[in-house]
Amino acid sequence: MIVIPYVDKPHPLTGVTNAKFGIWLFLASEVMLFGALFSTLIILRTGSANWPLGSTELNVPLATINTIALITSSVTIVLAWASLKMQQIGRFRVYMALTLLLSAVFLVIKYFEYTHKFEHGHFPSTSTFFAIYFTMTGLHGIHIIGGMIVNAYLMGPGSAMWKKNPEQFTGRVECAGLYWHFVDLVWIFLFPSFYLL
Amino acid sequence: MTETTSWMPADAFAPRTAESPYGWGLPLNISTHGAGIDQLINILHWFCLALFVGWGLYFLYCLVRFRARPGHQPNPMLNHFKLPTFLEVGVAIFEVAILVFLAAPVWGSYKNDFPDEKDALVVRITAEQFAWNVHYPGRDGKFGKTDINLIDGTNTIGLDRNDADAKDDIFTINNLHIPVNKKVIAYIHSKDVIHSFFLPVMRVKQDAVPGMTNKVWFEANQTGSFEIACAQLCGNSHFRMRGQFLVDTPEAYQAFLVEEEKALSEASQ
Amino acid sequence: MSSHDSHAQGHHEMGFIRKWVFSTDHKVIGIQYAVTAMLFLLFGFFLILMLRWQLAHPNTAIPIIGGFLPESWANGGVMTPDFYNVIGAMHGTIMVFLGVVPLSVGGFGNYLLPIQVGAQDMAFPKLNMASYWVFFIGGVIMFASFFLPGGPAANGWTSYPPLSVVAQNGQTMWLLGMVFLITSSLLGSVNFIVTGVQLRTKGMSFFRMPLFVWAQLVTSFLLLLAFPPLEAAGVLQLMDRVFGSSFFLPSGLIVSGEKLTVSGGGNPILWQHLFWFLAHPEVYVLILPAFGIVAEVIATNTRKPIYGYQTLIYSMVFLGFMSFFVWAHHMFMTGMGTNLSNFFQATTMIISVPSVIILTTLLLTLWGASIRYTVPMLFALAFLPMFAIGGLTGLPLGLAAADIHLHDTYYVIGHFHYVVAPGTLFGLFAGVYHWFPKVTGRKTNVALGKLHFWISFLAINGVFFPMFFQGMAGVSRRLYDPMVYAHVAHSQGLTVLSSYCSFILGAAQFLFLANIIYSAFKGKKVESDNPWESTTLEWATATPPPHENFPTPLEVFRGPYEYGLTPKGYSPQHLQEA
Amino acid sequence: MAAAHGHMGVHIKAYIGVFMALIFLTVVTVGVSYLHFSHGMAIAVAMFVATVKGGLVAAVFMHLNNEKKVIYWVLGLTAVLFLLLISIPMMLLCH
Repeated sequence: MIVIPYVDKPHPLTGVTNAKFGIWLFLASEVMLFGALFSTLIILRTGSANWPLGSTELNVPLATINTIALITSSVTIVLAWASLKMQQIGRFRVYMALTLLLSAVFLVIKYFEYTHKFEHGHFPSTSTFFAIYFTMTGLHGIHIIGGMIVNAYLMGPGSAMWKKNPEQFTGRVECAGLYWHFVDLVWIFLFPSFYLL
Repeated sequence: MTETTSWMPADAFAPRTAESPYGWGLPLNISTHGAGIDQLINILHWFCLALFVGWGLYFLYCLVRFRARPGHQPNPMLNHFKLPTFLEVGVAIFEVAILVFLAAPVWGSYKNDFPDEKDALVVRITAEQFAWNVHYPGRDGKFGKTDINLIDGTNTIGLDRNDADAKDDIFTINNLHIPVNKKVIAYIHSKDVIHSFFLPVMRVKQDAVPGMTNKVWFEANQTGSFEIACAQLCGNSHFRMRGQFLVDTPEAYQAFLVEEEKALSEASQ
Repeated sequence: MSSHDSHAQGHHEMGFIRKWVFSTDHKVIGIQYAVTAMLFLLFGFFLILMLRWQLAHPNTAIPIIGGFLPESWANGGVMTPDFYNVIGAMHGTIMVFLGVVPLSVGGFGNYLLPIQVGAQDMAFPKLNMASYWVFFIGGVIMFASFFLPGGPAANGWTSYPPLSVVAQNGQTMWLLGMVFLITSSLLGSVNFIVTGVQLRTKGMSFFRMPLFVWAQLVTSFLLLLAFPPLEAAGVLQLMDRVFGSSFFLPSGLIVSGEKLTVSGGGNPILWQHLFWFLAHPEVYVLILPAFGIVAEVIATNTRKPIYGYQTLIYSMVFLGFMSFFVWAHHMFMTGMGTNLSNFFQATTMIISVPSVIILTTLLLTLWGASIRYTVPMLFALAFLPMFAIGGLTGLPLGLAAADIHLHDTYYVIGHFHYVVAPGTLFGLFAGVYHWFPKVTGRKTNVALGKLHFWISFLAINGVFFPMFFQGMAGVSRRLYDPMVYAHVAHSQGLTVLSSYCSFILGAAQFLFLANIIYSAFKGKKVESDNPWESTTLEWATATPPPHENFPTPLEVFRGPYEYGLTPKGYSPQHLQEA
Repeated sequence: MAAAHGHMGVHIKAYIGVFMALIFLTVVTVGVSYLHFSHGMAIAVAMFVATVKGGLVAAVFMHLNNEKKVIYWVLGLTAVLFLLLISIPMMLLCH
């Protein structure tokens, strides 16, 4: 049968496990994806004559709550990983549940923001400002949903691996954490670009 | 032009003249800046041919001398003559020289040495799906205002005729007249999708991009009747966007202006 | 056996579905990629043969199949301009994204990379299977777009807006298909890099890896970092087409008479930047695996080590890195100023240096060799002069001054087809003939192989060499009826020559198909595990390699191409004594 | 186990500290936006604060403060290409 090395132990020379190296490579491609969208935002903004001030079109207080929610979820997932390092599976489940709850809050706020805009007749076709706003925050939202699915799996059925191979499971949670921090990092730049400038 | 020429027409490699400007390979060049481009293309092709033949001979020699045959052993330690490194350095230096001393200046003059608008013929070329609209300023040398709401079947560039400057503006479709030995500045714009204004005999090509206006200049040094082509896929009739490009003697150009003005005054009655 | 094994299933008790359809074995996935890619290559090739007929005999019915095509494609058997543009767009898309890349990276890379580094499988087998099936969905979407109401995309494989946004055709399906194909390439490249770096067997240092593995690693970095910007641009164009945003639509557009009711403010040149930011690294993704395969085949059949092994590696890495800095040489005519275009002319000159070095080192490998003219070697040897023509004709296009006349003409089509057709495809043919004995345990028919080579070699030059003359004459590309322009009609003789050579080239490929299909089941059995007496690790496995490649992990003792240094003539990497 | 606790205890303090910093910086950047600086200054300040927040998340949460060389090489290459990608608007402007 197939034996794939360095699934849970780091490689002696590179010092990283396969999964960690893989997730960093994936995040590198995500950096390029959002990089292209940010450069589109820059060119649309500098090219357009009447780019609205973010705070006039968008609800800044609501978005601030969203930012704090996402930052908090970033902390809870790293604490979830830390509790695994301290062999406390119970505390891990609590923190992971908190992470999922906070990301759900984020999505709900996003839902209200979107429906509020649709009622006011602001659609992607209204102006390039709303077009890039909906595209970037929408794609970011899809990444949040993707992360929630993975986190939910790791909290639920995935944690069965904890008994069989704790190191590999901790590695998986770490990778899910890295992805989640990246999604939070993208929002940290999205928030001022749209709402505050 | 629909009769199928014989497999290899007589003028395939014949010297290019105004009567038969086209064939296999570079067409006639009647533009002042075209000579530099043709020279660059020819030098590059002779350079590539020399490299290809040089390495080709080495290649064939190796295929014969080092083919596997009884009694022949591979000899990895066989020393290499030191030609390659000298050759590579030479090629690299030649490339840099071509770029700096020939390609960049020709490109620089094509893009930057715009003549003064006062002593040049200025035209506006607006590309649209499947035609070239040419707008001349007329005798007063000033372009009339255009308004996109006025655009309809005949007035395809929305020229506002009751604007003072627009009175004498001449507007033709698929028909560009320029006097010989006079610099021309063309402002190229598009109404719908990306086209590319291409004059093969003038070595001129400039994308017509909607939303921005590109400027290009050229000067013809020979008269004749040639073609405007579209070089960028712009829809299902991209192949039909053929325009007439006529380089007239000064008298013929004046005749063209007079004739257009007469048609204009009749139309305005 | 450090870790607790989570792959308990042996090879034998899996059913057909588990073993062949949803398999996580990199060799099976490699074969799945290769077969799907070859089918798409045939389909793309068949499309362009119809187009060549229209070019050679404008407005005459396509023989045999003209009558069967629907009215919107060919009324009375004569191809319509819309269908002509469909073929133009889909030929490019299918050959690049569904044919050559899946065959060279998905097929060869998946099959050989783990074995050549001594691993038992890819680092993430399930991810590898997912990457094939996401590619498969992308392929199905592209293929299905032919039968959907709007038909497939018809705006060139580059789909420049505003044409691609305002066009009433299957561009939306094209974008959806592209999103799947790009995601598949991303998943695949993560797998390749992690396997290549982490799973190398004992003794396999970076500078003992075969050049094929190096080429696949550099290619994977290009796929990983260059594809996402096109995915972003694809999403933007999807928003433009489906939700009416105007990222790429400037204000004040008048399409077929009416003002376009969009918010405007977009910039069509932004798409070109994002598209070519991917597309130039993409064309190096097309050529790098071919370098790897040709290097392997040349080393094996010249019976001597590759000349300048490390130079080749540094050149390939530098080529990969520089490929990100040259994209705007496709856009000299969009009205960019001299300082921007001078920068890109300079980087294009710089990037021609590693290509020349790679070609030179491969040519110098022939010096002092003992060349065996096997079928793979014929293709690998033909690759060298053909890639030379492809590379050299890139020079005039890279210099903006000459590009004025040559941009978007048949010169460009001749240039990139010389690099891709007699270049990459001949490299892939060499690879198929070279590793066929290891993959199937049977030999291909040599006579049929050589016949396929010579006809393809002559025909392919007949198709593409005349295009340089047409390009110099200013014949623009994507012209439905070549008789409209006088400067195009004059070289109609060349068009006819190209077309008939392409028909011959098409016929020659049936020799290849017959050879492959026949030999796979009825070819002569291979008598040894190392029929070419090669040194790299894939020849150290049984034939065909078992599920776990190496029952006992191998150790590597020397570089990959130690030929002609010992009386035996070659010293495989995994044997202790030379 | 105790050693693991002690070692992790230090980490957890760092995470809570960064958490506080991020919350504080969010409040700062929102507060600054209500002051309506000049256009250029507003962008500079907002981006500076965002970069600091991003740097904190990357360094502490994502453990980039002491990561392995192979990850730094990948991220270094990505950073170079990211800057190239962000320079596209500048190319379009000086078109």
